[in-house]
Order: sequence, then C-alpha cells, then structure tokens
Amino acid sequence: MNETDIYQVQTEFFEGPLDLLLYLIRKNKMNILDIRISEITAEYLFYLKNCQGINPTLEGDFLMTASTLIYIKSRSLLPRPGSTDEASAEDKLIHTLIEYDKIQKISRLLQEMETHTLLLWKREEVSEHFEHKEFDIEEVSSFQLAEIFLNIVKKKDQEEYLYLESKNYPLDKKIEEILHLIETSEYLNFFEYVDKLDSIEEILVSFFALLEMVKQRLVVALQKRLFDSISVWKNQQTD
Amino acid sequence: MEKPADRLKHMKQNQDFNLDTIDDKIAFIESILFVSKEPLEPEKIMNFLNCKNIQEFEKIIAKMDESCRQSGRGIILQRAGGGLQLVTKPDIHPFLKDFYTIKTSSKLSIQSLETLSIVAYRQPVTIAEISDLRGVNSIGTVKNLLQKKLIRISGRKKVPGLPLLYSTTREFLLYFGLNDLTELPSLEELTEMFEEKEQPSLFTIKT
Amino acid sequence: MEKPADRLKHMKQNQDFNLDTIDDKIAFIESILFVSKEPLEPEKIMNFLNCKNIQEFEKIIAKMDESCRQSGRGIILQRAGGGLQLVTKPDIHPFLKDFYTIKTSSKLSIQSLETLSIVAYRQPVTIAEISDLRGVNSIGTVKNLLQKKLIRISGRKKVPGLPLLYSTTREFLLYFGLNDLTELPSLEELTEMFEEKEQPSLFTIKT
Repeated sequence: MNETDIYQVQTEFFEGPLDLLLYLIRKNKMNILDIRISEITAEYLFYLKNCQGINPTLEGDFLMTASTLIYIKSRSLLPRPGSTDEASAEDKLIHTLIEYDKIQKISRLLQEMETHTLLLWKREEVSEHFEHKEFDIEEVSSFQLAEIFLNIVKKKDQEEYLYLESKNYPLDKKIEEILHLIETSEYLNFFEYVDKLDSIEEILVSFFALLEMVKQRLVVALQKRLFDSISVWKNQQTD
Repeated sequence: MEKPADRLKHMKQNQDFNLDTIDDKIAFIESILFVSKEPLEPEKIMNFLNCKNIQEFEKIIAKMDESCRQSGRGIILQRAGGGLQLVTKPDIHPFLKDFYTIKTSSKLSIQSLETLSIVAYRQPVTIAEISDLRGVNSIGTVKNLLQKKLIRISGRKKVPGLPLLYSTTREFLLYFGLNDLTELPSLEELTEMFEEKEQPSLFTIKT
Repeated sequence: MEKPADRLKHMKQNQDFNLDTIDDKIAFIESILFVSKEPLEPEKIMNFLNCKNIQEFEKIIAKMDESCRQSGRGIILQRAGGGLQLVTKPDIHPFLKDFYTIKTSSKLSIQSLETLSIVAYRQPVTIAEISDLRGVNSIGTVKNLLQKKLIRISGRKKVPGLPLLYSTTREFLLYFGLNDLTELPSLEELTEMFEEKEQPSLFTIKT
C-alpha cells in the first residue's frame, strides 16, 4: 500500500446523511436496533458544521436529516403530554437506518462481484474501435427511445430558436424600405425583391408589409395569375 | 461453472498462475489471442514472455496447435499476415452457418430508432412530419419499420393530399415491454432527469 | 498449423465432423461461443443439437467446463444472464492487462452501486422510493444507470402521479456475472457473509 492509499482509507467520505449516521453509530459502538437517535445528534451536527467528508452537492440532504435529528432531540428533552410524535419519528429514522445498512452490504457485495467480473475478458473488449451502428431491438429500452426523441425535439427547438433570434424586421421599417424602393424606381417586382432576402422571416415580413401598404392604399399590387410575380406601384390616387 | 459466492472464494485462493510453465504460457497466448480481433505478431508475444529463442517459442506454439487440433476443440491456431490468430475449425463452418442463419436477430439502425421514437411520441403522424422533425427524408426508415411490424398505417390525415398516418403496433409494445403507450416515459419526466436540478431530498419524516 | 495447400487436403479428408459425438458437440459449442459477442441461451444450442434432454446437455457442458479448467487453457466457460459465454481465466487478468497496457475499466461509483442494490432487491421501484431509502436525491444516479443500461423503465406505479418504475436489465446480470437474479444472496445470507468480516475490507481502496 503506498501513501495515497493510506490517505484514502483514512479519509471518511460520506455518501449521504444515512452513511454518516451509520458511521457514528458504529463509532460509538451502539447496537443499531436499540440506539437512541437523539444521543448522536451533537456529533452529527459537529460533522456537518466542520463539513468533514460532506459532499457539498448533497448538503441539502444532510441538513434535512439534521432538522429531523434536532426535532427528535428536542421532543425527547421536553415533557411529553402523551405524544407519540417523537417516538414515531425516531422509529422511522431507525427503520430507515436498518434498511440503509442492508443496502450498504449489498453494495459491497456488488462491488466485489464487479471487481471479479472485470478480471474476465470478453471477446470484443480489445477491438472496440469498430463502431456498433446497429442496435439489437431487444436491447433498446423505452428509456433509450425516449432519450432519442427528446434529442430530436431539442435539436428542432434549437433550430427554430436560433432562426427566430437571427434578426428582427419591424413591419414599419420594412414598409419604409419598400416605399423608398418604389419611389426611386417607380415599380417593384416583388418576387425579385424577395429572392434577394436571406431569411424566410424577412420574406414573410415583406409580404405583410406589402399587404399593409395595399390596405392603407399606399401602393397598388397586381398579380396576373396564381404563383406569378406581384408587381407593385405607388398609388397615385392617395394625394 | 461456479456460483458467485464460490467464485469470490476462488478469486482469493488461486495466485499460482505466473507464466513459468509451458502450460501457463499456452494459456496466456490463448487468452490474448481470444480477446484480439487482429492477428498478433509472434515477436510481440515473445518479448512479453521473455522468450529470446525462436525455437523455444515455436515449440510452445506447436504444442498449443496440437492441443487445439484434438477432437473436442472448436478453435484452432492460424498464421495470417505474419501474425497468430484463433479461428474456428473449418469442419464446423457449415454448422456455424446454419446456426447463425436460424438466429437472425432483428437489428435497427439509429435512423430507424429516431423515426420509431417520433412515431411513438407523435402518433398518428405523417411521413412529412417525421421528415420535418428529423430534418431528413424518412420514407426509407418508415418502410423498414413497417416491414418489421413496429409501426402500421393508421389512417389518413385530413389535409390536402390526404397523406397516410402512422402509429405504433402491438409488436412495438411487446418489444419494449410496455403494457400500453402511457407507460412510455413522458418528456417532462426525462427532461427532469437530464436537468438534474437539485431538489430537497425526498427523505422526509412525516410527523 | 498448416500451409494453405495442406489446409485444402485437410478439408477434403476430414468429413467426419457431424455433431454425433460428445466431442463434436463440445467443439461446436466452443466455436459458436467464440464467434458470438453475446452470451448464447442454452435452449438455442440445445435446439440446434437436437438435444431434448437438459441433463444430457448439462453433461456436455460439464465436460467442456472441466476441459477448460485444465492448465494450458486460457479461456473458460461462464454462465451469465441466462446464457453461456467464453471469457478469459481470471488468473491471467494481470498479464492481459500488462500485455495490452489497458487501464482497468472504470468501476461504478458507490452512489451508483447503492442505487443498483436497491433496484436489484426492491424491483420494480420508483425514484422516490430509492431516494427515500438512500436519504439522498437519486435522480442523477438513476439516469446514469439508465444510460449504462444497467436498469430499465419497467412500468408505472399505480399511485397518484403514476411514477415510473425501474428494474434491473440483462446487462446488469452480465456486468456482475450473474446467471439470474436468484443468484443474488438473500438478505439473511448477506448478513451472515458480512458478519464474518465486519472490518472495512481492502477492496474499497481506490487505486
């Protein structure tokens, strides 16, 4: 064993509040079946305060248990007018600890089994550079299916989001721009104009601008046939 | 074969494998060739075994070759491209081929899975809608899934052109071990998982 | 090993391989397991061999297992996830590792192992139940295990909110070298196992 190994063994790191509680129970040589939870509250809080081995991302979980412990402790100090609250809270926590103790044992067993199976090499292990492009349908779970769909939807959302965000074309600005074009050249081939625009959004805004100008009788628009281009002139009769 | 508990015991006992004997060397060569898809150069193996003499190495290989050729073995040693390789015995090939044609597994490409996921979550859905979501023409994958009976035609959409609508089948449910479509995880549930937002623990004591 | 010319001769001569003898059957099983990436179900092999009697099949497997365990062999037979599989002998692992200079595969974190333990023993189980038992929000580890395919969604619990239920997969069995879930020790057996050696064991050391 080298020095870093020793360091790792000596450092206590708690996977969660129950892990810490079990550690304290064992450290105090209590029997898990008849411990008084309130007796280790102070120690638990000490660990919490000093953040010894506390995973910061799990701090909330540690605090939650702390409040339960304080609750149990405070109830045990106060004279109880026939209340069973404290007892049930303590029972529940002890029960949870007993269950958690089992989980830890199973975890250790699984870990030993994992260590063992990692000694056995299967055939594909060295040659993993060739990619599996196909999936055996029996191996795909509903989770994978949902994950694939979620990714499609996300990708699609992003596309639409980026697209809309790209530029803004206020309608009144567009009207001004088109009116200016008509005034300088007296006539506008709308399809030719739209062809030069680089986004569907701008094309749509231009079309709305055209409709708005027709409505306000600023311009006259003419289309000979369906799908033909639209010719636009300034409306001379407005003056 | 052992049970897991025995296996763990076994693990601690057997520490006498050390490449000293010719048998250990053969066992080692068998295992490295087993996990390698490509032929391995003899030099590489010789180096590792600290075997400086080519005759000595060839003796090991000859013994291994002999034991592979015995009846009751299905894998033999072969030299290919200057390297050593394990391959199946040629005599067995006809049987191997038969065995694997019987066991035709249904494979799906990631493209098909994408289309299948869209049909599952958006059904009934048209090919145009699928193609739009995926950003690629999806006629091929739809056809593929129809053939595999994972999706079916379930009607026509009341829009110009009356395009066909597609839905998932009972086979689909069976494949994915679902009782009905409501058992598919919802996107909200999935998003929640992927966002991994820190919520207060669910471990609370009700008083 | 043969030269191509010898090989052709050999091919013509040797037409006596026909799966009739127990040795031929063992050779056949060795070769199909060799080319298969996944464990194969005994039923499939039995069907192919026209072997209607499970005892007869088990006799073949036992003989094959025995011959694999002899020195001079580097591959052994393993049962995993209800199937048969060839894997390298565990004793050779350190040498394989050196030869291929491969880092040991990353192991599961304690969090993942805890969550897996709960799913294995309590399945089908909801995330809320897992978080409650661990005293820690477990959405993240559940997601992680889903992506590793060690657990799967197996339905919805008939309680308000219809939360998703999780169970272990075949991948789980394969990963831990289990044939089926009954191979996991019962909680009573587990307590016994761990009472013998209550001190923290060395395998927790991260290297």
